Parts: sequence; structure tokens; C-alpha cells
Amino acid sequence: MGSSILSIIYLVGSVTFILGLKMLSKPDTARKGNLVAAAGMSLAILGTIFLYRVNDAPLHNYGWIFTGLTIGGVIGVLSAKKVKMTAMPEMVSMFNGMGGACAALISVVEFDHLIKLIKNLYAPVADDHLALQLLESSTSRGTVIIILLSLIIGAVSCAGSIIAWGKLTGKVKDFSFNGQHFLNLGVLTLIVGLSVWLVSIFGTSPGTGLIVFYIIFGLALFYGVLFVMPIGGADMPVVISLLNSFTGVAAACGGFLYSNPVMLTGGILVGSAGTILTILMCKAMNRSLKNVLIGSFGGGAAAAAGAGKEQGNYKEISLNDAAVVLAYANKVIIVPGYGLAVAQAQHACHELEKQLEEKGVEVKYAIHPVAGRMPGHMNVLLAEADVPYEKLLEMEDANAEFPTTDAVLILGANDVVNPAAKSDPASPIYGMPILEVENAKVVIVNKRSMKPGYAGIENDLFFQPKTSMLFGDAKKVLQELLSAIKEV
Amino acid sequence: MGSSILSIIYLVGSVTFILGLKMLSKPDTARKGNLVAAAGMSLAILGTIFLYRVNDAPLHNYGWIFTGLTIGGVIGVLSAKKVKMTAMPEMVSMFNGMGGACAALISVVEFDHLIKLIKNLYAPVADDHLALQLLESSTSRGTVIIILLSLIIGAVSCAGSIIAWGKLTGKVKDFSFNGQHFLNLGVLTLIVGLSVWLVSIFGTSPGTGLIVFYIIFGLALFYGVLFVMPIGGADMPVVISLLNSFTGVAAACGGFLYSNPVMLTGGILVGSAGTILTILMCKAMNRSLKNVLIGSFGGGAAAAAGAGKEQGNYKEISLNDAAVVLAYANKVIIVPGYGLAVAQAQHACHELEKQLEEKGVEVKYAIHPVAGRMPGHMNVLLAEADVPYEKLLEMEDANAEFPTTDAVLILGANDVVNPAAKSDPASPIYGMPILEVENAKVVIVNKRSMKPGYAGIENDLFFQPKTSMLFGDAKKVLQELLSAIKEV
Amino acid sequence: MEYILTFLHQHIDLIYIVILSVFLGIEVISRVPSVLHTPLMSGANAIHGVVIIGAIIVMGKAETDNYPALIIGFLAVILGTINVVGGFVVTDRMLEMFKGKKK
Amino acid sequence: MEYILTFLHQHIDLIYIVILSVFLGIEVISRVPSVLHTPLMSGANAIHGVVIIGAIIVMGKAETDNYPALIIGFLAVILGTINVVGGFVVTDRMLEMFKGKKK
Ligand SMILES: NC(=O)c1ccc[n+]([C@@H]2O[C@H](COP(=O)([O-])OP(=O)(O)OC[C@H]3O[C@@H](n4cnc5c(N)ncnc54)[C@H](OP(=O)(O)O)[C@@H]3O)[C@@H](O)[C@H]2O)c1
Ligand SMILES: NC(=O)c1ccc[n+]([C@@H]2O[C@H](COP(=O)([O-])OP(=O)(O)OC[C@H]3O[C@@H](n4cnc5c(N)ncnc54)[C@H](OP(=O)(O)O)[C@@H]3O)[C@@H](O)[C@H]2O)c1
Repeated sequence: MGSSILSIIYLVGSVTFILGLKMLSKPDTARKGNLVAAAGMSLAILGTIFLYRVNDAPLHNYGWIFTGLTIGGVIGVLSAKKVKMTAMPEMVSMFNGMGGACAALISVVEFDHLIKLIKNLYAPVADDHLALQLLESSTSRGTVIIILLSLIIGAVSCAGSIIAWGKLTGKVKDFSFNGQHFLNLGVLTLIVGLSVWLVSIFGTSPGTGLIVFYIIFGLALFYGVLFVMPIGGADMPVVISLLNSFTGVAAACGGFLYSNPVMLTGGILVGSAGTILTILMCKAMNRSLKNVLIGSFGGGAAAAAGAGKEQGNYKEISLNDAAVVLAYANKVIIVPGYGLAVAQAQHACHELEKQLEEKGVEVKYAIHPVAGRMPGHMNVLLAEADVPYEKLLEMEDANAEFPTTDAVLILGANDVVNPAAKSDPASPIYGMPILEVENAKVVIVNKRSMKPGYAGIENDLFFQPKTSMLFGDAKKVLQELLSAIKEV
Repeated sequence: MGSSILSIIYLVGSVTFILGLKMLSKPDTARKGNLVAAAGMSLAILGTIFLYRVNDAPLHNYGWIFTGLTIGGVIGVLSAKKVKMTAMPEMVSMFNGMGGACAALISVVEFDHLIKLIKNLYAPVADDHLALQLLESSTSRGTVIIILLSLIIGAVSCAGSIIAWGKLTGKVKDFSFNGQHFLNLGVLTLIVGLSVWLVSIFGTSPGTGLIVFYIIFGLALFYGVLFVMPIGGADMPVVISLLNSFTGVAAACGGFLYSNPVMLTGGILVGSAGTILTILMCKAMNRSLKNVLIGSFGGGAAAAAGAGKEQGNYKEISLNDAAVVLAYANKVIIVPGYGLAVAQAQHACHELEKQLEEKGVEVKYAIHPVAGRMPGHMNVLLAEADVPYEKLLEMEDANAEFPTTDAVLILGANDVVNPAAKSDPASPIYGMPILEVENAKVVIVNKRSMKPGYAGIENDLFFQPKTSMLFGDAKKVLQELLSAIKEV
Repeated sequence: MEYILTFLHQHIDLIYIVILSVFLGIEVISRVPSVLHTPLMSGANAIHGVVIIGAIIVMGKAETDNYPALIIGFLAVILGTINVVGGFVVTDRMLEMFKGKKK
Repeated sequence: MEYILTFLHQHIDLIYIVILSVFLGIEVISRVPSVLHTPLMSGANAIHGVVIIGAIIVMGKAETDNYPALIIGFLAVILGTINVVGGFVVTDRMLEMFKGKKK
């Protein structure tokens, strides 16, 4: 009876995961989708605790379980509530790493359990021939394969996520060396080789098996580090999404291990949806996944940055002149970019917007889908400063409005307004849709120098006659601009 | 070994069904999708014949099986190849009915088998207490429920499809009477009641069980007839799509019965995709499924037809004048509708188009998505007459071209050009997107009378100053128009 | 009630397959353009002809002297085959008409 | 080879569930607009926290004196819970920012 109900609970859980993902992918229902999935998850967890049966016996160690749940729950809520909006990707990465670790730890216990069983069989007291055969049978071999998969994938995901977290918080620097790819390939081959060996020997020499198992564990962690290390920090959102789908697969292995359908479907859904999401993320930046992983320009951006050749002349504009241009415009569109996020200038920006509106200027924001370093970065950033949602224009709408715009103010954006994406087939960003700011009457660009942005390439826009540069840190410049405008 | 391979074959089959449906829903891949699904099906059938095991024994009666397959295959190919393009919906309906019948027949044999087993248990020779318990257990009850579901759904689908086929070929007339809905409900309740009773008694009194079973079979067939009878002939494509998804569910019941995953997934996929498709079809006509099934205007169309009140005056145009208008136009757009299909005037229409093009007139066709009586009806019709695909404009494109069009020639279309869909919220077609022919300079309408079309409503367009009527059967009128134009 | 629960529990894997297939069926075709409604219906019609497998099993396991079962099964095989073969062929013909001339 | 076939055969229902889920995962999110990429990633991240169920089972069936298992299991439960709870909460916060102001 109990386990029948548990089956139904698991089914309901799986359905909520499907519906949750479906709703999460539509703006109107996204928030509700998240809650639906969360409700299903709670149900599945509670159901497991109270209704799960091992050989007809209920679970025990309730004290440990509830303590663990409480500690984890409190840490989870607190860290998720405290984290700054703009630090969310690293938070997600950390959570993902924990999921991976959880999967790997489960494998450790289950393998230990299996080895103990085998050792008992060899002990003289119990020479249960049948059980021995059972252990050597395909089922038990399958079990070991699944335990290993869960261990390896979980460990790679865990270690990789921690490195990704480190890169996003600036604690870990990009690091690559010649032959890196060969080392990676070597470690991977070693892992696979050892695993195959382990599967063939664990039944007969459990002692060696245990040692090999831990070596594989270590190597998998090491591989996780190697995998993420050379990839540029700016590409971390893509990497996190990929590791996310890895953890999904690891969770699904757990589902196989316990023939637990909710783990299986939940894990696989995340595995496949996560993979597609990763590809979509790359597409939105007009790159391929392979390109991101091998780091063709993500990692090389810093290096290429210095090499920007001078090309024509650019003109600067003084703060006061810029203030006048903006204050006397009818319509101003602000284009925020990664620089605005770095400078944490969103509040200053919102102040400027309000000041201009008071002067009768119509102000809007043009949001490029991949401005910043994670999808939705600009939305989150501006939402934090309470910029009203109606003021945010999506790319298509913004492009339709530029021709009737008097002044465009670019704050720390670069690639997303680079006309090379339209005109220069040799450019690495060629083909990416951009904000066509050059259709406006005047363009004012704020950044700290003439250095290139994420893609590491020169931007023609800065050298056009329409464009004037307003150098300086975005926050500082905005504050000065604000007081200048007040005086106009 | 054999059954392991069969498992994989079934898996492959299921995957091809998924891919097939996915590809069928995109114009570029549709044809390939159909072939992919067909390949998977062949594989699954061959696999079953040669690898299926009943208690480790292979199947027998190969002679019967192959004879059946050959006969069925030959009939299937011949009828599918011979049928006229425009008669395809009735063909599909017929095929669907056969699938339903197949499911119902399987149930008959399996139930018989079960009853024999039970009778044997009661016979003095075999009082195998254990087997008796087994039979009374939940599993065997579940089996009976599934057999019954497959029987009922299959039978309803079969009988309904045959009626739908009859209506489309004109062999069965629409027929409804007062209290029809009560009768339907009554029969349905009876079926459910008898089924519940049968499930509770079959284990103890197999003799009665068998009789009740056949009564249910008969009632289900009767219900199928009742279900489709009152629905208007023009709504048959929707009904066929619905019955199609019924048959899918019946096939899935078979899958449950034999724990056969390829039947299960194939059936359920068709069941759910078919249901959605039915709803989409209704949406394309701006109606609800309920509305179609209760027949609010589908059935009433004929009745309403006569009631069209005269409204303003319309003007007629002579054949020669029409010929001149068309021949001296720069651009003519032809709007084909149901009447063109009825008159089988597609070839004459293509002739006219070629003749006009020779005179230097640019001729195109505007295809409304629900013109005719099945989705894609006009495409099929014109393709049959070899009209080049590039000449067919979809609704949005056509609407963009009408303002630059000199003359629109409407051939047996009515509802799809009715401006009431845009202007009159009380109209039953209100909200359906239409072809905005009134934006062209001149509109010539060919139909046989002032009678309304499918929706049974008056059409304002015919009374507008721009519009002139050219009465007569489409084929005859087109032929006359053709010779008139030659003389211009 | 308990009886239904037990039944579901015993067949939970199949029920999962059913539920996932339901969702998949919905998702897979939910953006089909209306010109393809008829061929899609026809293609789906051919796919549910998979019920033929059941008919083959019925035939193949019938005792060789059980004539009622053989005859009904034989009929079922024929009808099922017509559904499958006719369905795929007719769909192909429709799609040939539709698209053959596009390229 | 035969060993793999047998394994697949024995777990064919689970494999069906896997394959159907793979397709479903792909279909379900394939039209997500790019602003939702980050919240969707985060929501999916919370969902794979379902691995916590494995951790609970590990703990719940460990013998009460098997301290290594208990400690590792305990850690796994904590980590898994953080993944689940933190994941859902952080996703909700993101989506609140995004959409709260639209209506
Ligand atoms: N959104 C995503 O999901 C995502 C993820 C990964 C990668 N990307 C990529 O990131 C890029 C985003 O384009 P973007 O235009 O937003 O940024 P960008 O092209 O990276 O340019 C940012 C600019 O901001 C300036 N900047 C930096 N710190 C600043 C500060 N404190 N004050 C003022 N300016 C500052 C920098 O110039 P100075 O150094 O001269 O100041 C830099 O040129 C695209 O190439 C996209 O493909 C996006
Ligand atoms: N496509 C689908 O999937 C589908 C399915 C079911 C229903 N429907 C519905 O069917 C309608 C289709 O619109 P439609 O404009 O194509 O057709 P319609 O509104 O039904 O009008 C057809 C017109 O053709 C005329 N006609 C009949 N026989 C003719 C002949 N031999 N020669 C010349 N004219 C002839 C009739 O007028 P006379 O009697 O005066 O000649 C009639 O008014 C829509 O309401 C749609 O919702 C569509």
C-alpha cells in the first residue's frame, strides 16, 4: 500500500518536473513553473522519507536525515536569499557542484556496500554459491557500471563547478599551457581504462577494486579541474549550463541504481534540456559549443585585447557637452553593457534616467540578448535598480526606434553594438544580430579606454563621425553627468 | 538473445515513430518523416514475426500470417495508389476504421482465450487452486479492463470511421433527431455499466461473461454510429482526426495487454498528437471541438442556407466583360474555394491561368488555410492540375498583395472571403483571419447562386460596389471564360 | 481504491512510458502549419496501425486447430496491414503533391 | 555484445523512460527566449537536485553503527538539500526580478 502510494507520488513528481520545465521556458509562466517543480520535489522527498521500503522495512536513521535536511535547507535558503543579483551565476554553479558531489558520494557508499557483500561471500562462513553467481551476473556488473558513471560524472561536475565559481568570483585565473588538450585526453583515457578494468575484476578481488575505485574518484575530480581551467572566465555561463546537464545525468544514474523513476526522469530531463540550453546559449552569442570549450576566442580575448590596431581617429566629448546633448534631446536610448555591470553603475544610471525624464526627455533602454556575461544580465541588473520594466526594449523593438532617436548613450557595451557583426564576414562575431545604434542622430560611448570587449576585436563604431567617446569608469562618469545635467 | 534483439528493435521502432511525427510536422522534412516511420514499422513487424517468443516458443501459423500480410498489403497499396487526391480524407477514414476493427478483433480473441482458461479451471480435471487465485487477482482483472477498453474504443472508432467515410462519399446523409444527445448518453452509460459488471463477474461465471462481452461489442459499434451521425458532413475531417486518436488509444491498450512497448508508445503518441491535431484543426476554422461535436453550425448549415435574407443589391457581370477585365489586368489573383473542388474545375482553372499569362497578365493563387473541406485541400487540388507551387500564396502573403492587384477572381469560395469575420462580432466565423480581397480594384465572384457556404451565413462582399457576380458551375464558367479570353 | 493503486504500482514503468509519450505527442506536433494537418493526420493514422503487431501475436500463438481464433486473427492481420500499408502510401502521395514542386 | 543486449533487455522499460525523457527535455525547452536562459538553467539545476532522494535512501538503509556510510550519507544529504532548496529559491528570486514589474 505504502509503496503503491509512493509510486504515484513519484509519478506526480516527474510530471511536475516536465510541466515545470515547460513553464520555465515561457516568460508568463516561468515563475509558476519553478514553484510547480519545487512542490513536486518536496512531495517526492517527503514520500521517500516516509514511504520508501527496503525489503519491506521502512528507512531508519531519521535523526540524521532530518538534521541533514534542516542544515542543508537553512544554508540553501540563506545563501540564495543573500546573494547579490549579479552574483547569481556563481551561486548556481556552486549549487550545481553540490548536486554533483551528492551523486558522487552516493556512489562511494553504494560501492563500499557492494564490496562488503562480495567480501562476505568469500568469507568461509557464507559460501552461498548462488549469491556469488548472482554477483558475477550481468545485473551486478551493470550496477557497478552505473555506480562508476554516477561517480565520474558527479565528480567532474563538482570539481568543474567549483572552478567555474572561482573564475566568476575572480578567485581562479584562466590558466592554460601547451599540450593541455593532450593531458586532458590522457586523464580521460586513464579514467575509462581503469573503469573497464575495475568492472572486470571487482567480483574476484574486491580489495584491489576498492583502491582502483578511489583512484578513479580522484582522477575524475582532477579531470573536472582540467576541463574548466583553460576556458575563459566570460564563457562560464555556458560551462555551468553544460556541467548542469552533467549533474542531471549523474542523478539519472542514481535513478537507474535504485530503479527510482523520479530520479531517472528528473535527471534525464535536466540532462537533455540542459544540453539543448547550452547549445542555445552558444547560438545566442553566435558561437559553437566546441568553440567555447576549446576556447578559441573566449580564452584568447585578454591576449588579443592589447593588439587592437589604431584605426582612424575617434573624437572625445566633454562631460558638459554630453550633458547638453542629452538634456536637449527628445528621445534618448541607453545601451547598457558588461561595463555597466562591472562598474555597478545601475543605480547611477537609473538616477540619470529620472533626471532626464524630469527635463522632459523620453528615455528608454535597449537590451541586447547577450549583453553582459549571462543571458538576462542586463534585465537583472536594471531590475535591481528599480528601472521600470516597460522602459526596457528588446533588440528588435530597439532597432525599430533608433532612427527616431536623438542620442544614444552606450554604457560599457561594445560587442553588442559592433557593426562588424553585419559587415565583416571575417569577424568572429559575424552574423550575430546587433543593436543598430548608428541609425540614431548622435552616439555617445562611455568606456574606460579604447580596449576591446569580450570578443577581443576592434569596434568601427567608435571611429564614425556620429560617435563621440566619453572615457571613464561608468559609475563615476554617470554621477558627474548627473550633476552636470542638473545645472543645464 | 532473440528477445533481447526484439527489445532493441521495438525501441528503434518507437524512436522512428517519434522522429517521424516530429518530421511530419515540418514542411521540409514531412515526406522523409513518413518514410522514417514506415521503416520503423516494417522493422517492428518483421521483428515480431521472427523473434517474438511465447513461453520461449516461436510463433507459428506462418502461412496464415504471411497470407494475411500479403492480402492486406496488396489491398492497401492498390487502394492508396488508385484513390483520387481529393478523395483522400475518406480513404484515411477507411484505413482508420480498419485499425479500430483490428484492435477490437484482437480483444475478441484474447477475451475468448481468457474465458477458456477460466472454464478449464472449473472443470473437475484441473482444480489448480493457485491458478484460480491468479485469475481473480488484480492482474487478471486489469487484463479484462484493458481488453474491454481496446474493444470499446476500437469498435467506436471503426463504426464511426465508416459513417464518416459514408458521409464524405455522399452515401450517408446527415441525420439527427430530438433527444439524440440523450440516446447517445444512454448508450454510453449502458456500455460503462455493463463493463463494470463484466469485470466483477467474469471470474465466477465465464458463460454469462462471454455473452455480456458481445453485447458490449455491439453497443460500442452502435455508439460509434450514433456519435458521428448528427455531425455535419463538412466537419468530417475533424471527426476523422478525433477517431484517429481513438484508434491510437486502442492500439496502446494492445500494448498494455502484451506489455509491448512499441505498440504502447506508437498508440499513445498518436492518441495525444491526434487529439492536439484535432484541436488545432478546429482552431484553424475558429471553432471549438465541442462546437463541432455538438454540431452547432456544421449540421445546421443546410437548414440555414435557404434562410439567407436578401440584403442590398448585387450586380452581375457578363462572361465577355469578365474576360475583358481579366485580360487587360496587370495582376490577377485567383481565390479557389470549396466550389472549385466540387466542380472539379482545377484543370480548367490552370488553363485559364496559362492563357492569361500568355496575354502578359501576372496570375497568382491565394490559398486560405481552411478553404475547401480539409486542411491543404486547395494545395492538393491545384497540385493535381500541375499548378506550379510558386504561384500559391499563403494567406499573409496574399493579403499583402491584394492592394496592388487589379482583379480578384473568386472561384467557389465564400466563407474565407467573408468580411463579417473581421467586422461582425455576432458572426459565427468572427475572428477567423480571412483573405482581404476587398483591397483589390475589382472582385469577380463565381458561384452558382446567392446561397451561403459552409458556415451558412450571408456574405457582405457580394453586395459591395467593387464586386460583380458571375453565376454558374465553376468548370463550365471557366471553360467559357477561356474561349472568351482567347478572342479578346 | 487500493486495487487501483496496486495495479498502477505493478505497471508503473508502463504508466511512465504512457505519460511521457502523451507529453511528447503534444510537444512534437504543437507547431504544425495548417497545410500539413491532413498529411500529419494520415501519417499518424498509419502509425497507430502498429496494432497489427498484436494481431500477428494473436495469430502466431493460436493453436493450429482453433479455427475461430485463426479466422478472426487472420481478419485482424489483413485489416491491420491495410491500415499500415495504405496509410503510409497515401501519406506519401499527399506529401509528394505538396512538396514535390517546391524545390 | 550479448552481455549488453541482455542488460538492455532486462531494463528495457527504464531505457524507454530514458529515451522518451531525452526527447521530451529537448522538445520542451527548444523555444525558450534568451532572457530566460539563466533562470531556466537555474531551475533545471534545482531539478537535478532530485539526487537527494538517493542520498536519503543511502542514509535510511545504512546500519546504525556503520559510521563511514552515515557520515558520507549525511554529507550527501546536506549537499543535495542545498542544491534543491538553494536552486529553487534563487530561481524564484531571478524570476521575481524579471517579471514582477511587467504586470
Ligand atoms: N550575455 C551572455 O550570456 C554572454 C555570456 C558570455 C559571453 N557573452 C559575450 O559578452 C559580450 C557582451 O557584449 P557587451 O557589449 O555587453 O560587452 P563587451 O563587448 O564585453 O564590452 C564591454 C566593454 O565595457 C567596458 N568596460 C569595462 N569596465 C568598465 C567600467 N568600469 N566602466 C565603463 N566601461 C567599462 C570595456 O571597455 P574598457 O575596457 O575600454 O572600459 C568593454 O569594451 C558579447 O560578445 C557576448 O557574446 C555574453
Ligand atoms: N479546410 C478545412 O479543413 C475545413 C474543414 C471543414 C470545414 N471547413 C470550412 O469550410 C469553409 C471553407 O470556405 P470556402 O470559402 O472554401 O467554401 P464555402 O464557404 O463552403 O463556400 C463554397 C461556395 O462554393 C459555391 N459552390 C458550390 N459548388 C459550386 C460549383 N460547382 N461551382 C461554383 N461554385 C460552387 C457555393 O455557392 P453556390 O451554392 O451558390 O454555388 C458556396 O458558397 C470554411 O467555413 C471552413 O471553416 C474547412
